[in-house]
Amino acid sequence: MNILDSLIDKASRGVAQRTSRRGFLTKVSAALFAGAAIPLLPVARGDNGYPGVGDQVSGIDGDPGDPSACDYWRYCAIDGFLCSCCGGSAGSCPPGTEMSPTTWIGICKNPEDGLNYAISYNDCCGKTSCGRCLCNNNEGDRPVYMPYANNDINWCLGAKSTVYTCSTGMVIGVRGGDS
Amino acid sequence: MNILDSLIDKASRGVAQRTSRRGFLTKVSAALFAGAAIPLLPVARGDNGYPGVGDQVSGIDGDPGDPSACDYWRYCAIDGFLCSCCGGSAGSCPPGTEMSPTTWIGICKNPEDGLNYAISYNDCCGKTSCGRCLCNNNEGDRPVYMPYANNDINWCLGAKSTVYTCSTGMVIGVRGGDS
Amino acid sequence: MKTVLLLPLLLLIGAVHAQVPLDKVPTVDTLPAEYPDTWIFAHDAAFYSLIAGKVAIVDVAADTLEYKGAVGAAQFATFNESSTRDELYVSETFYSRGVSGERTDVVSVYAKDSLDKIAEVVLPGDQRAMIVTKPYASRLIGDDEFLIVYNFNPASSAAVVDVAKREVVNEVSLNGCALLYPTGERGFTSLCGDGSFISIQLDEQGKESSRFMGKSFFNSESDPVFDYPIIVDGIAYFITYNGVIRPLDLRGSEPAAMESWSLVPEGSEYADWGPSGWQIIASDGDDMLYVIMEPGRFDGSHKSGGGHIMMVSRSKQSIVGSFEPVTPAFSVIYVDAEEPLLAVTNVNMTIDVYNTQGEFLRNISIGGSAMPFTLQAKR
Amino acid sequence: MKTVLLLPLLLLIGAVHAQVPLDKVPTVDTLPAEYPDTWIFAHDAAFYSLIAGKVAIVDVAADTLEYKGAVGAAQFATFNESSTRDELYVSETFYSRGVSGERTDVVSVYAKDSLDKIAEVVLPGDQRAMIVTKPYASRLIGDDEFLIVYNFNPASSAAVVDVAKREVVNEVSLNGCALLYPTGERGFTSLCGDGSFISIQLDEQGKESSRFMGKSFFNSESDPVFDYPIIVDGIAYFITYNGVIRPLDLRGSEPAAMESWSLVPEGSEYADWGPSGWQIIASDGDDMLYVIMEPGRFDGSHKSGGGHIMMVSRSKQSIVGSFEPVTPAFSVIYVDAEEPLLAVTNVNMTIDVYNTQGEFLRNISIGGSAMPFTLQAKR
Repeated sequence: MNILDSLIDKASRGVAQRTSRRGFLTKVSAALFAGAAIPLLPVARGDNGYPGVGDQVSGIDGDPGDPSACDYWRYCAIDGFLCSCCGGSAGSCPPGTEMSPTTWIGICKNPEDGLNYAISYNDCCGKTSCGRCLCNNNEGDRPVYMPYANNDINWCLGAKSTVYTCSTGMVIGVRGGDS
Repeated sequence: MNILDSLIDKASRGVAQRTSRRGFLTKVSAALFAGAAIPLLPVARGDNGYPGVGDQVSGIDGDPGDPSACDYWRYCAIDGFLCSCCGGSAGSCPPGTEMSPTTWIGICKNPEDGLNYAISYNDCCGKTSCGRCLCNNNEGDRPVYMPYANNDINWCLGAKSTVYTCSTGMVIGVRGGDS
Repeated sequence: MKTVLLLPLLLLIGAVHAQVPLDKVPTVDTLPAEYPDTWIFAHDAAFYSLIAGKVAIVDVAADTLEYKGAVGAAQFATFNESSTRDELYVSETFYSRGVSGERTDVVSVYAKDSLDKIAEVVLPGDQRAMIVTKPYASRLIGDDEFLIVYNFNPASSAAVVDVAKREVVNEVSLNGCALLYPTGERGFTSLCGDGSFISIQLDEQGKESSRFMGKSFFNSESDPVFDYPIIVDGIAYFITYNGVIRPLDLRGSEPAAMESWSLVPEGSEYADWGPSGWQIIASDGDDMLYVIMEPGRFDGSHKSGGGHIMMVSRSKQSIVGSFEPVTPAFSVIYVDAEEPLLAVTNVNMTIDVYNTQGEFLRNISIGGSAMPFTLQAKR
Repeated sequence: MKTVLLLPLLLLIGAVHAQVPLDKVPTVDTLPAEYPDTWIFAHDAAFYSLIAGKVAIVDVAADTLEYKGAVGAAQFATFNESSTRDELYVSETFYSRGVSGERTDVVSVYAKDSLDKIAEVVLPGDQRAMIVTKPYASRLIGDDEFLIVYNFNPASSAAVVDVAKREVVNEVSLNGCALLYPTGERGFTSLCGDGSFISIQLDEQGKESSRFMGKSFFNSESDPVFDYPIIVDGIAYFITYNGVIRPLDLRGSEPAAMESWSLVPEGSEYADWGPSGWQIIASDGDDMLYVIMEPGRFDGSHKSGGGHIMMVSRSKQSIVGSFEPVTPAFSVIYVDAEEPLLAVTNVNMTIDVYNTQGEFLRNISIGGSAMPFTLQAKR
């Protein structure tokens, strides 16, 4: 067991009951990791495909699905405009923005390898709202008094400009299979 | 013939061919009067009734129609968010905004009394875009090199803040019947 | 420039044969300094242009001229109406170049009648909490003499603004606890991550006069309360994700949890229902609560909005009725007027108005791209 | 703050059994300093939030990853791409409190590769023209060494910005004439209200070296030209409301009108058609023009957009073909790439892409509330 597994296991214990219906999400709780972008238009959640946005593939072996769609596996707890639709990608910010240093981390299951990955939802900051691919999945979201598990907070708070542009879903670790 | 009639007659001569299809609009041209607000969403023109906006009557005798609708007679050459939907009216700015000192003037026919009125499309300025009742009628609109007949120009340019909020359609004179 | 010069001439000209009187240029409307009971404040969170939000003043009882005006509300702003001064307060953030440059946090003060900005109080420290608009991120306390503004950077504190003096008179540390629920004579309570809370009272100068640490009154891991309660006669009715009402008595300086009860007890027809939305609970100030709910509760379903508005009796501690809004509801407030109303932001981001029997009365848009997440009734 | 401290630890952890490699935090993408020919600039006029517009960089040939990034464009901004420096310029206006306060007009300079703001030139006098985004409201002239920005307050002038020095080096009066059409070696032409024009050349320091007053070449009362021409090899193809092409030769310092011809001669099947939209004309740089048109021309029909894109031969001086866009067109540009394309802002404010035969290829949105009135091709 490496350090990440240990951290995630510890964090996950308290949230076992939060395991998603869809069975692929648990979320790291409390002050260890967490936080998130901007919560969003309630009508735009979980749908695949946005009009006027081209389909994508990540191009990475074993990384299935469409990073420009709200149901892409990494977005199991994302909340905001998808950076992959905004000149960035699931793993990078668009040119000219700054990746927020504070973030929250969700655990998403990759349907291809069955492993649970730690996904860091870093916001990209400093340009106006991207306006494309508004996506909101609230699994594991907790109220503002648990800030590092809350997605109503603008996590650009640590960036040079706190103006929110879009949200990434970065793979930063792996936890292993279901347990 | 009073001064206004004289001015308008002079101005109108050059624009006889511009008489609206609908037959109720001619517009004062050139540098005498004119100018206008902000041009707008091309899909939102001339339609009556906006969803989520209550119908209105002006409450003035002889002033027919719905001031919250794009086909209200005073709006024969308006271009922008209707102030009547924004806390003002066809003849006044919403609270907290400033009425622009520069403006352009159209000639609209009141269908009830058959008279042509001079309508001043003063913009209201200094708060964010109202966002309600976007209305665009381009009759008599001329390119930017005829600025006082152009509605692409932000006529809040003379106000303390040039941020555009909405547009009025103020009755400032009467020309008489058809001629 | 001829245009400008000619306008005064035009104004002198009478309407010879006209029926329609001339308008006076310029004319800017004003509002009454005391707003009618049916006016509400609809806060556009403006996700598509976060730096350009607004708070619209809307008469939800009106079928005409329902939109009364608006004030700006930039970058995750908060809004408050004074009940003792004819003023409105917007706590907001600006950058010198729109989306970049130098940051300035301020409280903008507007006159209720003119909607003119009459004062500005700069908030120090670049620490104003930026959260999608929530009513309890800033509140007026005491006799509305202090505006308290929640800070999060991510340390949490409360800025205390003396609204008469137009200055920040104190900053109170919140020990990591969040939001500001008015409490006691001149104080507030903040909720902490473990389900406990902290309650602070201020003196007449805005200095901290007492601090009370309250024990956990809910399990934040297994069934957290929404951070939006409705406060009735000093009692905050919190509701949990799983539908349990957990009242907290905020009348004194040492708040106490009261008996909790479930809206959706096991075995009941609502056993798998849950509250869902943004402002998920409202009160008529008497016995009735209104709660936005949706069947098929699951982890993550708490913020989607609900297709049902449940009428809940505080005395009976149970659901006593319900209605289905014409469009699923996201936020609900009770409008305490002669004919009381429910104002509901629906999931399409327009406002539906119902009477208290659930009869749909009207739909109001506050703008094409507006997203009025938060509604506040006149105080 | 633990989150921040822990992140570096997380990065050290290998993916033991993982197939998907770890992403590097932070990562910010960059663009090539030289953009491909199929990239365009789509300017969102942002009517619903005028202070928060943007210019999006879009690959109109791409079926995936078509949106490359964006830069801000506030309050009736203008946009220019340099062809000689790896820079983008946005002329824009800010207020210190978003919608009020102190005004500042600037040219914001961005690096093409990073899209970082690398410089700012303040424009003096609070006179930058605020017009719904039009390409000829600011232009680069000479060897793109000077950016000229149209002023209107309502006196008209041109600010001359030396882009290398990052400073305003001159202000040229325009005698009431408008907009800036690049002319001659290092100059521009502005159109006047009576159909005449003024042409000005600058020296290497940006000072005025010549001024030419051109006679009226159209009747601005009876049939004005749109203020958006397409310039082909130094010849500006203006088109009138009634469909007459009026070319103006801008190759020298003393521009001359050329023979005019009608797209819609009396008796032709197009006799009652008219151009309609915003950028109503495009060119392939060779013989073909593309013009957005609509039957049933009337006073006021010129800005509604059109259901037909006409192919017009310069040499034949007539319509030689047409196609019906899938959604009526509002603005059209020609994209001069290996497979040339037409990029069209439609009346629903998204971008449709066609090949030059009018075959629909794809639809691209630049954002939910965006209104890309103006498109500019890579230069």
